Amino acid sequence: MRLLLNTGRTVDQGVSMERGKTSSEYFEKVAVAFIHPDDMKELGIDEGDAVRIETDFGSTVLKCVKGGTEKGTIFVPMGPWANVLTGPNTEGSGMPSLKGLTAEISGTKEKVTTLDDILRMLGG
Amino acid sequence: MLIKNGLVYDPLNGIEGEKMDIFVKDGKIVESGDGGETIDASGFVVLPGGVDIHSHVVGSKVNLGRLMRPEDHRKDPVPKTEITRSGVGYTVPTTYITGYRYALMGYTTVMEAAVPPLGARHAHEELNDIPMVDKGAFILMGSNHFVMKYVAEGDLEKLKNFVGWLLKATKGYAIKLVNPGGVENWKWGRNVNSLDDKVENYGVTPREIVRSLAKVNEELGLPHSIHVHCNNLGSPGNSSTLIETVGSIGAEMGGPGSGESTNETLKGTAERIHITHIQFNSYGGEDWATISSAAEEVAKTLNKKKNATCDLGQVIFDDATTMTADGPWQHKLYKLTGNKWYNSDVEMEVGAGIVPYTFKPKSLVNAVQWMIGLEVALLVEDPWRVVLTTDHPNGGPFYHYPKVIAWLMSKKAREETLGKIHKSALSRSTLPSIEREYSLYEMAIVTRAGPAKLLGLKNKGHLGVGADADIAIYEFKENDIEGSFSRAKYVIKDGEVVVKDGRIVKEHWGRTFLVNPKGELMDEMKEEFSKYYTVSLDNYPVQPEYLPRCEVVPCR
Amino acid sequence: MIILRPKVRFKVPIEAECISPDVFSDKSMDEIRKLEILYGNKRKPLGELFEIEEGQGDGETIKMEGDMSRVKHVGAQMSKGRIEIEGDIGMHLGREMSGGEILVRGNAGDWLGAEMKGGLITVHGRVGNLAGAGYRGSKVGMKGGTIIVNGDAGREVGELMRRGVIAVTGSLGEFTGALMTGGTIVCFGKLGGRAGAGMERGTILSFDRPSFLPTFKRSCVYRPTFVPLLLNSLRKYGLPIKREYLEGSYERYDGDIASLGRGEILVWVGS
Amino acid sequence: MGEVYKNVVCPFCGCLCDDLEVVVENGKVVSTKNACPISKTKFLDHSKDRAKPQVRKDGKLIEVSMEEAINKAAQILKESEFPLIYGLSSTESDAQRLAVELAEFIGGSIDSTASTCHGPTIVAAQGCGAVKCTLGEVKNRADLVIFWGCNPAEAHIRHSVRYSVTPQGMYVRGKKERFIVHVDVRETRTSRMADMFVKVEPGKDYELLSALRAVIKGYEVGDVAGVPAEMIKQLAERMKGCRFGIIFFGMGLTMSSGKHMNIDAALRLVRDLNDHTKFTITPMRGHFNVAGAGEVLTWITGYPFAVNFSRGYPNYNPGEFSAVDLLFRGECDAALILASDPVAHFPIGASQHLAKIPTVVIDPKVSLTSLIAEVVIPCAIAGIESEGTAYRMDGVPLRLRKVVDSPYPTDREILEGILRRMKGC
Repeated sequence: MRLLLNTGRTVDQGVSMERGKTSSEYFEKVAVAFIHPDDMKELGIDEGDAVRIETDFGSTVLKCVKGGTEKGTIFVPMGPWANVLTGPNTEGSGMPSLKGLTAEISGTKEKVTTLDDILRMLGG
Repeated sequence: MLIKNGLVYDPLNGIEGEKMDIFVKDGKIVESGDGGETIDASGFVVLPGGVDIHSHVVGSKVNLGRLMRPEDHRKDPVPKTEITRSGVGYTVPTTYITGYRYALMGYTTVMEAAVPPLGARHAHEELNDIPMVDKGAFILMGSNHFVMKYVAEGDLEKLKNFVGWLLKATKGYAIKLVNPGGVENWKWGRNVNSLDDKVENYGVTPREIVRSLAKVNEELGLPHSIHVHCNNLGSPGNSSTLIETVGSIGAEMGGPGSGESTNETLKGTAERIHITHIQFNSYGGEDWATISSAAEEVAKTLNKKKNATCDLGQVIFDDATTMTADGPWQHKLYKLTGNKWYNSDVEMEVGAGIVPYTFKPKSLVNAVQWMIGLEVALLVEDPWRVVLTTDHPNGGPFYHYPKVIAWLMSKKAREETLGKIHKSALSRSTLPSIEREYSLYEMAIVTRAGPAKLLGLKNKGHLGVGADADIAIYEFKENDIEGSFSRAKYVIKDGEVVVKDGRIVKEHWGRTFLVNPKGELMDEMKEEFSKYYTVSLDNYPVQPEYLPRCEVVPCR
Repeated sequence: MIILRPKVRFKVPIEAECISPDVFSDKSMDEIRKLEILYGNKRKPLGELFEIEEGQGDGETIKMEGDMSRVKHVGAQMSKGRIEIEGDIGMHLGREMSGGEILVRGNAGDWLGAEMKGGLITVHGRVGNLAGAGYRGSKVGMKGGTIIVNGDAGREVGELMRRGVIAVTGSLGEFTGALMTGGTIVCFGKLGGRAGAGMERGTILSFDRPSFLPTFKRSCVYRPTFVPLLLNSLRKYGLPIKREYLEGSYERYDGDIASLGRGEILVWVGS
Repeated sequence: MGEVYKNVVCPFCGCLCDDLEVVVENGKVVSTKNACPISKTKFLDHSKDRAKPQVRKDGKLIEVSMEEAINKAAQILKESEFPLIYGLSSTESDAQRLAVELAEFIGGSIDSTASTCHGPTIVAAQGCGAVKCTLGEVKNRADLVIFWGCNPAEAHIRHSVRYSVTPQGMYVRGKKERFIVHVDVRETRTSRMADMFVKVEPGKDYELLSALRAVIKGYEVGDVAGVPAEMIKQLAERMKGCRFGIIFFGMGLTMSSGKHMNIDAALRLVRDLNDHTKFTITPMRGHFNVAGAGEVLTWITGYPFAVNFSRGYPNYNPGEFSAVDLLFRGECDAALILASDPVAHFPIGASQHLAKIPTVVIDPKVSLTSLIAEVVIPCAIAGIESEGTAYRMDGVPLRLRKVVDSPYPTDREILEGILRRMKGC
């Protein structure tokens, strides 16, 4: 289903970032997608389930967290997982497209994308 | 070092164009010398390094001015060289370029004229990135909460304590007032319109603020007088405000509150007042259509009041970036021009506004403004009480000073420009009929000796034994005065050649002047501070780390 | 005519405002080869990076062939002559130009014709963002001249424009004519969202019905007399001007009322 | 009992709270007072997860001496033809000055994290200016506080307590005398503090801001951006009728559709409001010294971010010399990342180029960028292990403190080392 994707800061993202970006806490707090309960119902998923999110720029699997966003939109905390989905073209502004992206979302049996997976995508 | 055979102009020592040798050792001017570098100054004019008494070169408002004007910077990029850093010039030069350009025209001391106390740390950070010159910072106090509170209470002792402490905490040099009281009212979107308007919530008037700070200034024995940007700046007919402001100082003692104790501590010290960028406050007429010069009247006042001095704020026909703590005036200027407008209010203390502006010779108002600055300079009889400034970058960039020198020294140069300005302006000022031309000696007064004396900098502005070896050497050409003073032949700073043939040959780091007056923060001030500021008192004073090179100038 | 071809694939940006008829016109081939350009942060002679030869034709024409998508500032501030580009070209093409002509058969980068004062730029291909716009901080963008785009264009085309004409056959990105204070933008394709945002004066002419900002007010349907004149004057550029456009009616929207509000967006409503 | 440091400045976000109490025992922070959860973690975990000097050899990061890492960094920058220096925001201003000097010396581009944060704010302010004030003005005077597209309850945690919602000011005594508005695409913890929540359709802030401008000028508008006309009118009346108003805004405006044009509309709205009352606006800056990066760059180069020195003098152009653009277009051929972690925050399409080119990372901690770097240079944590200046979101400069010793040199010392080596050869 098609939803609008926003990314941004959260307290947990901030705290866990200070814990360390390779920490399991960071993974727990940042490799997540906040989804409205109604949308979850429609997607047929429960809290904690994996969801695949795809935008024009990339695709990743995140863990679903219930609520914290409006119906029709999903929220992914700032971080490497969100980065897979955001757009690098700044259109002459210097600011990439980090909010208000169109995303295709579906439930999945796949495992949540790991930091190592992302580093591999980076070619690092 | 020996500077040989130059034609020396040193007004503080009464030397007028004598062929002399000057000896330099360890950064100072000495009686005689042996060996070292010799500069043959035959045929050249030798002057003390220039002293700018009022310029906006650093700090939060200047940097906002830079930030908001990329379109301006693009016109004047300055590449790095083997010796110098890169940057941009034009109306709001970057710190390095500011230092270089002052040095290139032979200026070696510059005062930043408006530092908000809360931004003092920022100002000092930037001052430390201005090479070549010595510098200092005037601290804005005219709309400070504590100042107005103690003026309202008539408690000059507390005021004195606070002002003394604030100067030390901010590592400042002098007391600056900008539209006293008006800036506080601007925080509610209003202003004051006369010396006797009330400041909201405080009940004090601009007159009381000016007079109280003038007294405190002398009681603290500060080297410079209070430095005043008057109320109603920029408005037609504002000369009356200026004249009243000057008149309110030193006429009578006492004043708001505890007059008697003040009288006692005064011990006969005369109060002084420096009116800055006087041009912007010497307007006659009633509105923009009828604006005229009130320079004659203003000069008359200054000729009478020996305790008053001024700098010009001369207008240059070019782009400028107006910036001042006078927030309400900047809002007015934005409404007049439609140009972009920055405003920045600082808690408990002051505010600021910035608006780009272009002075055009064919604009009637601008033409009148241009005439007024020169007119004041030429009508005030005593050159020791006039200082050349453009209120950089308000009237125009400082590196146009040589243009102003030319206008002051040559009627012909003035006539050339008079021929290009709006015709209706000619009848609104006496400038066209003024014959006076500054001599080199007088020019040396208004650019060096005078400002050094007014600032109380005993080692600046002259070439006597013991003075700092800040020396500017020019090839003076009568028919190209502007060119002569634009690029110095040599500039010596603290005894080292830093400019040669109009090029920087050495990057030099000057020092920052401070004062160390009496004055401590009292418990009630501390309590109030912690209630209303958003920073801890512990973190407020500028730490010594920000003054790697400084010199304390003693109070009187 | 002077012909330039890149010798290598450029890895870093090139700044080459010397590629301009004004600079070339009084120089020998040898002098042209020695002109300095920036390859990344290194100054290099033009001849080291470009094959340069003299071709048949007008002396004041420069022809460039190849992939020059990283070559910036070509034709900057030019006042005369002609530049023909076969291939893609980088940013700032013809910025601040005051006269002469630039023709691109390929795509052009951002800030094409930024702050231009006169002359003509024609692009057969895609144009980046901010064509005919002002640089950051500027009060005024394009002040005169003509930009013709036979293709799509990016965001903020004609931002801060004061005079001149921009015509685009393809689609435009968001904020076309934002903050403009005059001039004319003609869109034959799809006009992006938020056209005319903050505009004070000026005209945006669209043959597609755009979505309007809430601060544009429909005022009337009429036949503005200047439209046929304008379109006729644009005919020579091979634009898709239909007869119905000349004879048709236009719906007029005034805006942006958040700003001065004396601008207009005219939408063709048929004949 | 350890050593107690009072009134310590917090080196996390742009609030720069300067009332922290930090207790140090045996060279480690053991407790903090007044710190928000993020700040507390930053202090308590300062010694965890530290980076080590490393150089990539045969595809693997190998631990080396500091000397070798710094030498390698100098060599990379020296060989580069179009280098990028990026970050700057989580260090103090002396290090930022040196970063600018290095960029000038190597003829590179220099950009701060502002470009992906409040860069659009700067671009907009360059177009029309801005009416700003320090945070104490808000505390003392503001009777109308609008949070637009920001979430201070999560990103600037003590903002509301110290500056904007609950503090007792000189003329406004606490929350009951303030009207708080939250405008956002979703309800957040910040909405809970607000007296009025305005839900704007995602990506439609520009329309709402424009509509407000029009209404304040006396025009009528209908429902805009999902906000009923009546509510727009109400908000406009509140804005005109307050004694001292402020808009705090965040990345909900700078990053969403419209970008700098959203800010342009907001700045002009506030400017217009000053015809009626006193109204100000201030961006919620993220990194604790991103504002300082802008100040330092501006006083040395004239420009606040996205500066290029290829010509030997500063040139400015966001969209051209901003980091994401240089990387996405694959233009820079080497990078020095200082006091930031682009791989954690840039779209992957930009970070991929960082992984391709030799990248030097100076960071106290293992960052995601350090994992893909060619050279890693560990440094002291500014504001915990080294002192210096930081600029608060409103431009107020404060001195960061050093409360513990660091096993590593400061950013300033490392940059000096690189410069010295480059100038030496």
